[in-house]
Amino acid sequence: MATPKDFGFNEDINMLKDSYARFLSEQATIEKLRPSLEGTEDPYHGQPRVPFFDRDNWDQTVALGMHAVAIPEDQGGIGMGLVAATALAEEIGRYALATPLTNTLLASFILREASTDAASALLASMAEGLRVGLALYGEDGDLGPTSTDVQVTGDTLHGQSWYVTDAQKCDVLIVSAAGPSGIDLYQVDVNAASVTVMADTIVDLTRDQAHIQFDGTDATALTTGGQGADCLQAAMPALLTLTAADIAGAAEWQLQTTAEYAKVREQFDRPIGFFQAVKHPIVDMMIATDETRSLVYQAAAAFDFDRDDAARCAHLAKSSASDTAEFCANRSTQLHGGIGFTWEADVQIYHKRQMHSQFLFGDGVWQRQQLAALL
Amino acid sequence: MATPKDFGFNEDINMLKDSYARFLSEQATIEKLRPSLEGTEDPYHGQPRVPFFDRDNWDQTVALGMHAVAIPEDQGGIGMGLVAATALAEEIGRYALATPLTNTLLASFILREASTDAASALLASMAEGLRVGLALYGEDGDLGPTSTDVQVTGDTLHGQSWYVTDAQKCDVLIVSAAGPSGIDLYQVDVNAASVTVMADTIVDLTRDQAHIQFDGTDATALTTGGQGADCLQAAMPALLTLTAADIAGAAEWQLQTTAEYAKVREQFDRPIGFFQAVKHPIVDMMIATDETRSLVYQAAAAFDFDRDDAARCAHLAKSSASDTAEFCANRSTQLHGGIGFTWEADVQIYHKRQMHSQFLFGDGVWQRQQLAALL
Amino acid sequence: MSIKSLTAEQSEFQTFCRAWLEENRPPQHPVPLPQAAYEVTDPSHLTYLSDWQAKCYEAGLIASDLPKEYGGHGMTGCQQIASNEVRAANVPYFINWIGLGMAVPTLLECGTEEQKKTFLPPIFSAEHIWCQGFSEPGAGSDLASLQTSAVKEGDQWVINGSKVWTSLGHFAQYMLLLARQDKGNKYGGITYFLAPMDQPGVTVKPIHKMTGESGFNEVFLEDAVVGDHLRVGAVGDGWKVAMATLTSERGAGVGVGAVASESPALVMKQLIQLAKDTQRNGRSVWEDPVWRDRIMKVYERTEASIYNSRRSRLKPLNGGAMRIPLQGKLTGSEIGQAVHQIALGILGLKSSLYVGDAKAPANGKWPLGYMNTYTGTISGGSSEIQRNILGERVLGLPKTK
Amino acid sequence: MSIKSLTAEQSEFQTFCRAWLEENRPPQHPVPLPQAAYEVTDPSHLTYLSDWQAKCYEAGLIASDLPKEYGGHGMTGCQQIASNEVRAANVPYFINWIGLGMAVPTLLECGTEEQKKTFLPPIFSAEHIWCQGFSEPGAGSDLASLQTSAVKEGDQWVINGSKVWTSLGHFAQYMLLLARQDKGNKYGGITYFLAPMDQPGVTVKPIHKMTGESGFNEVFLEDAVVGDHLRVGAVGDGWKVAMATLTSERGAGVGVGAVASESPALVMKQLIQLAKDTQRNGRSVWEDPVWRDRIMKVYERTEASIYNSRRSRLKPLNGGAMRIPLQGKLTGSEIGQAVHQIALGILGLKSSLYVGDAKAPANGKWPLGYMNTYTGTISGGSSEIQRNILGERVLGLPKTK
Repeated sequence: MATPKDFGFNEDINMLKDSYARFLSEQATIEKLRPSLEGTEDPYHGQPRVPFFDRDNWDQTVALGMHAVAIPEDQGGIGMGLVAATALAEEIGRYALATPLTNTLLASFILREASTDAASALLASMAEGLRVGLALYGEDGDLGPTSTDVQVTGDTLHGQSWYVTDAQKCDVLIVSAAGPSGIDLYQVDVNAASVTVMADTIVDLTRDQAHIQFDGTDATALTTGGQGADCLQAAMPALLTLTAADIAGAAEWQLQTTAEYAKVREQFDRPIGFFQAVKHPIVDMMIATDETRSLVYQAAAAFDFDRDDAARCAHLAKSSASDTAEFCANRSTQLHGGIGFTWEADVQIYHKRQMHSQFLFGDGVWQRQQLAALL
Repeated sequence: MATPKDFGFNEDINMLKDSYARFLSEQATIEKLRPSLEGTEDPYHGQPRVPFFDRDNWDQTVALGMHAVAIPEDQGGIGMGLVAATALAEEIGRYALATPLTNTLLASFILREASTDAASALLASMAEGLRVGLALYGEDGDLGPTSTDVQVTGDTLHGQSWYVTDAQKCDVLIVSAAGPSGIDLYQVDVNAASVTVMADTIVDLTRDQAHIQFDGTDATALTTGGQGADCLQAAMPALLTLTAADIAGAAEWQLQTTAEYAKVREQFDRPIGFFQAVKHPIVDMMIATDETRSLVYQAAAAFDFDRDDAARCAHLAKSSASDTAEFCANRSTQLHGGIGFTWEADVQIYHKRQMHSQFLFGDGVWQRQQLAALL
Repeated sequence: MSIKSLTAEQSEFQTFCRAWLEENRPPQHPVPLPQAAYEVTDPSHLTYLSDWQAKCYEAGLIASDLPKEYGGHGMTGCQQIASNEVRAANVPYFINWIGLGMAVPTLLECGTEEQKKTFLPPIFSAEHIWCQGFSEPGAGSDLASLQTSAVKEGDQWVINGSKVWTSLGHFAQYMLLLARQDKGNKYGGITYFLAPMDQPGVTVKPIHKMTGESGFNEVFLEDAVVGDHLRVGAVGDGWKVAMATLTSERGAGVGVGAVASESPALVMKQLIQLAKDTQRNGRSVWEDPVWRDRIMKVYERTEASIYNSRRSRLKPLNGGAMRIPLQGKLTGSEIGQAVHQIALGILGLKSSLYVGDAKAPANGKWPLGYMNTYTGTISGGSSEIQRNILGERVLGLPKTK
Repeated sequence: MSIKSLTAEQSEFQTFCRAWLEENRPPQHPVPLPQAAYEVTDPSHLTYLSDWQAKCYEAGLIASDLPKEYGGHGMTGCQQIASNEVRAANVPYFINWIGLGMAVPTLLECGTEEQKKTFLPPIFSAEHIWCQGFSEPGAGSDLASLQTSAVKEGDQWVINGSKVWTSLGHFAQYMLLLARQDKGNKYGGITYFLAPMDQPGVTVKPIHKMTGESGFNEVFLEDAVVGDHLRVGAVGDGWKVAMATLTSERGAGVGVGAVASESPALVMKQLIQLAKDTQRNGRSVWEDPVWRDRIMKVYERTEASIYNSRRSRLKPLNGGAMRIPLQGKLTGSEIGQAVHQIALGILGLKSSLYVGDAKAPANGKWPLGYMNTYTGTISGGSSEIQRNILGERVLGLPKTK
């Protein structure tokens, strides 16, 4: 089965994307983030950064129903597919937004692959606004989230999850844990006494990340019999595509911002965009961004319309996205000159977000290794 | 033991390099090559190219004693080391010269590692002007010349050697062949009835290459008891360094020629070197060339003064050289514009030589694999 | 490329194309064909390829969607189907690529009714081969600096000057000619003509490329004559008309079925196969992770080009009508060059063996193709110029000149 | 770097250096030091590092080869030995890097006898910290566009304007100041001063970098006063004097022992070790051929830089006196950036953990170092400007401006 000529971006989805973009453009996301960064700059003596959570933005997102886009209708959601979710993820990246919507979208696709009643119930709670975090990594941060440092004994969890994004904004966690029959996914109350959330000090200023300790934590099984790994594997194309879409949105912002700067910043009596040493790398940013965007749309379409081809397309998209993240971050800072590496400049915020996104669910090298294995 | 601060380029060697460079600059090497290319252009209907051999140039080279630079004094040579040979190889590359001197230098270092009387005798003949070719590759062109498609039975050879450079300019061949005790090196008369030299049609216009068939060819053992592989292994740093030096010399020519063209060629009412899209890649050619040159000199010095470090330095040099060959060939053609891809332009001759040199004794990827294994 | 929701007519046409191509695939020519239409110099290749094009035209695979009064087949939404099938079938390319790719869109957009009716049908059938006379010796990427003069005498124009990089010039009956009728006006002093090549004032001299091929020519025009009825657009509008043509050259002009060489997707498949088939150091190159990573990177970019084309037609997603199309020439040629560099790397020393050597893998296709990629990155506006155009036209950066 | 045929004195000095460094290695400071001298902002770091520098100076490791009348130690061919040993010993850097690396060569070349005797000794001992006042807000790489004015009043100059990217400005007693005494003359209107920082007309305001560090400052000069005896070179010769200083900044000025951060060779070693120590997907990253290839490529370039430096001193092999030295700033900063990008790739998600996180590998050194590489590729003449300089000064290409 082939993907549609419009990548599934029908009128509904284009409207959804537009309205979410309009919503975010009115939110002044970076300006709202800035105050939370004050006094945390100095890495040697600064205050620990308290993760910024724009609750107002989240409440409105829920009111608009955006959080339920990928939740099935049976569980009270809108029941759209990855194309719609990708449309939102791209806008999240464009506005460098720290929003529980990201993990809500990712979790929706994971849970849709889990066939238990518990998974359905969690989806239903998410449709009502419950915020979910993903605790899928072990210490090594293996590129495919199939290893874990959490063990399950009976119905309780012991061990540690690493690199849990937005942990401090969520109500419950989906935890990947190893038991006698393999890896399964569990639902855990993040506020339970036996759960210790230790905030990481991270480079990315837009996300928060934590290291989580489980000491005999009560857990509800979302998958059983070691089906957790399969479930993650099946959802992986969606996770990759959404992360790549975030990168594509942020890269487009980096492109446009750098191009605008090159038009107004003067050196040697000319706008610097006159010089090919500035102009041509900006063009290369555009080329990289466009390649990533097209691969992202195709990956989303493949997931919704041609599932057999979804993994291949998703690895292509995230491979391209990871390299685009690195390249556009690099050039946006370099071409802004001295201003580009100051704390005040917004390019540094996007730069750090891209550095983070580059590695989420595996970098370009990893994606290409996975891809080659499919050919 | 450390390498000397001047890489061993003492006054003698600097003089040697200068005098060989002066000699070649008077030889108009490319102009002499050109007539041999007439009528051979059309790849579909052209004449087979008869390899160009400037015998006059060779005779003068012998008269100057350049051919004996790396032949030990005991065998009638000058007994200098790899530093001196490297100085010559760089000039050969700069003038894109097809000369038996290249293989003479390579063979000198191989034979110096062979401890047999036959090897000594061959060195002595080379000191008198005998021309030697190297038949070291099998069909796969494995990157280290340790595999062969030639078998030895008693004192005769059967099988095929591939990618034998300058086969049609030499008197004898050094052949790598497999026998019961492993790989050994043999000396063969290239004009023997049982040797069939089939010229390859190759891209490189400055070298000739052949595919050679041995049908029960009488051979003199230059190594015995399977010591051939060790001998090649020991000489390999020299082979790599000399090939890298050839590339460095050719790259310097590409750099200078492209820079000169950019000063005189006008577009949009300016010399094209005004434009950063031209200027900056030329600078990158310079950087690549300089890195390669420095690594080449260090590799030569290590071979002569710090043999334990010779392999590491030689892999570094050829890794850099192979990538420089590809990059400088690419940019020299591109920056010459339409003229650059015409048959008439000399840049195409250097381009093709570099394409060839890039792969001789292994490309950059291979060198880096070998290098990493040493660290 | 996959196409969704075909009409009954389109679906039937697709089936027809497949079957027809399968049945009518021409036997191999004894002398290997060059890799692209613009390298053809052997007259027996010309005959072979012209016959093939005529046959495809007759079958409706060329000019599928054009009106019948211009020699078209009057179908709707079928050309893309035909072109895709032609590409997928791995049959010979169409020799008259400049006619199809450049003359046709120019005539359709700017030609007179008379010109369209006269010139279009013999382009489709390859009866008239066309060439392009834009570039001049020394002008390089500064196209508008052209010096060839056109002087009006009565109802005809007398042309003097020379053109360069003229592929198919040695076979062509007509040239798309830019000439200067006014020296005082750089852009407004250029007029566009359809110049007959078969006249005493026109001399064609081949240029040898680094590949040895001589598909390019230098064309000398000495008192060559072109009737005023062969002018396209108004006097002094040549630059505008040419820009329309160049846009076609840069990716658009496949609307009548110009398929001049192998598709990047096919070359990509061949590259992967090459890595799998090439043994070195006791294993296939495909098993070497470093090479596999490099191959996957260009594979990724090749796939991106395919989906870029699709996205460029989607207004809500394309970031502006010209943003993606203007990238096509640059990225296509640079990806192609990278693909061929990797192929040489896969082959290692085997890449030294050239066309004509019996032992050369794929008959020397890869080194030949590699060298030919410079035609892509240099001619028709070099990559450097393409980046200027993109920075200036798409991103609004200040002009470099 | 290896040094051949040392004299007896030199050999003895080398032995001494090694032993002395081993014995006198300072205990770790409780708060981790920044990665380079120009990022130091903690006053307790200043004290710690100044003490260390003074001790090294006293021992003869700084100003080893300079004459005793300027506070030097009067040795011959010993500075390079000392600097190599300092680098190899992995001890703290010298805080007064602008003093050592820029002020010293400037004074030696252009200063008066009086200035040398007065200013050099306290630079060596870190008693006086120096900063540099060349760049101005908005000027970027167009250094000569500076606007800070110097007006002569009696035997002193009154300075007004502001400077930016002034590292160590918050600690410095003196600034190497460029100011404009003549607005009508771009290059000839600039004069070079040694400006005292401790006066009411000077205000220092920190700039936060993307790393969060604030080693850089903006410095406001409002009716600041500099005596005419603190002028270096003639009035209007400031540009010439500055060029001498900048050449030092671009690689030369280690002649007195300025060692301001870890050497590239050491960082390279750490990178290889990092790959060996980092586990992912059940094996070390070093065992992944793709990463190993990338690491070896920057290793190759790092080694090339080392041998480039050696070759630059060999007239018959260097291709011109300035050809290699002028590359140093560009290649050093770009290789450093590539090294750090690879380090982040090796770390994968672990690279998200920053300085201050107890779990961060090497205490966040790699992401911090990565971001700091932009200081190298942007300030002191960006990489873009460096390529202009190289193209124009070394290769003789036409000026871009």
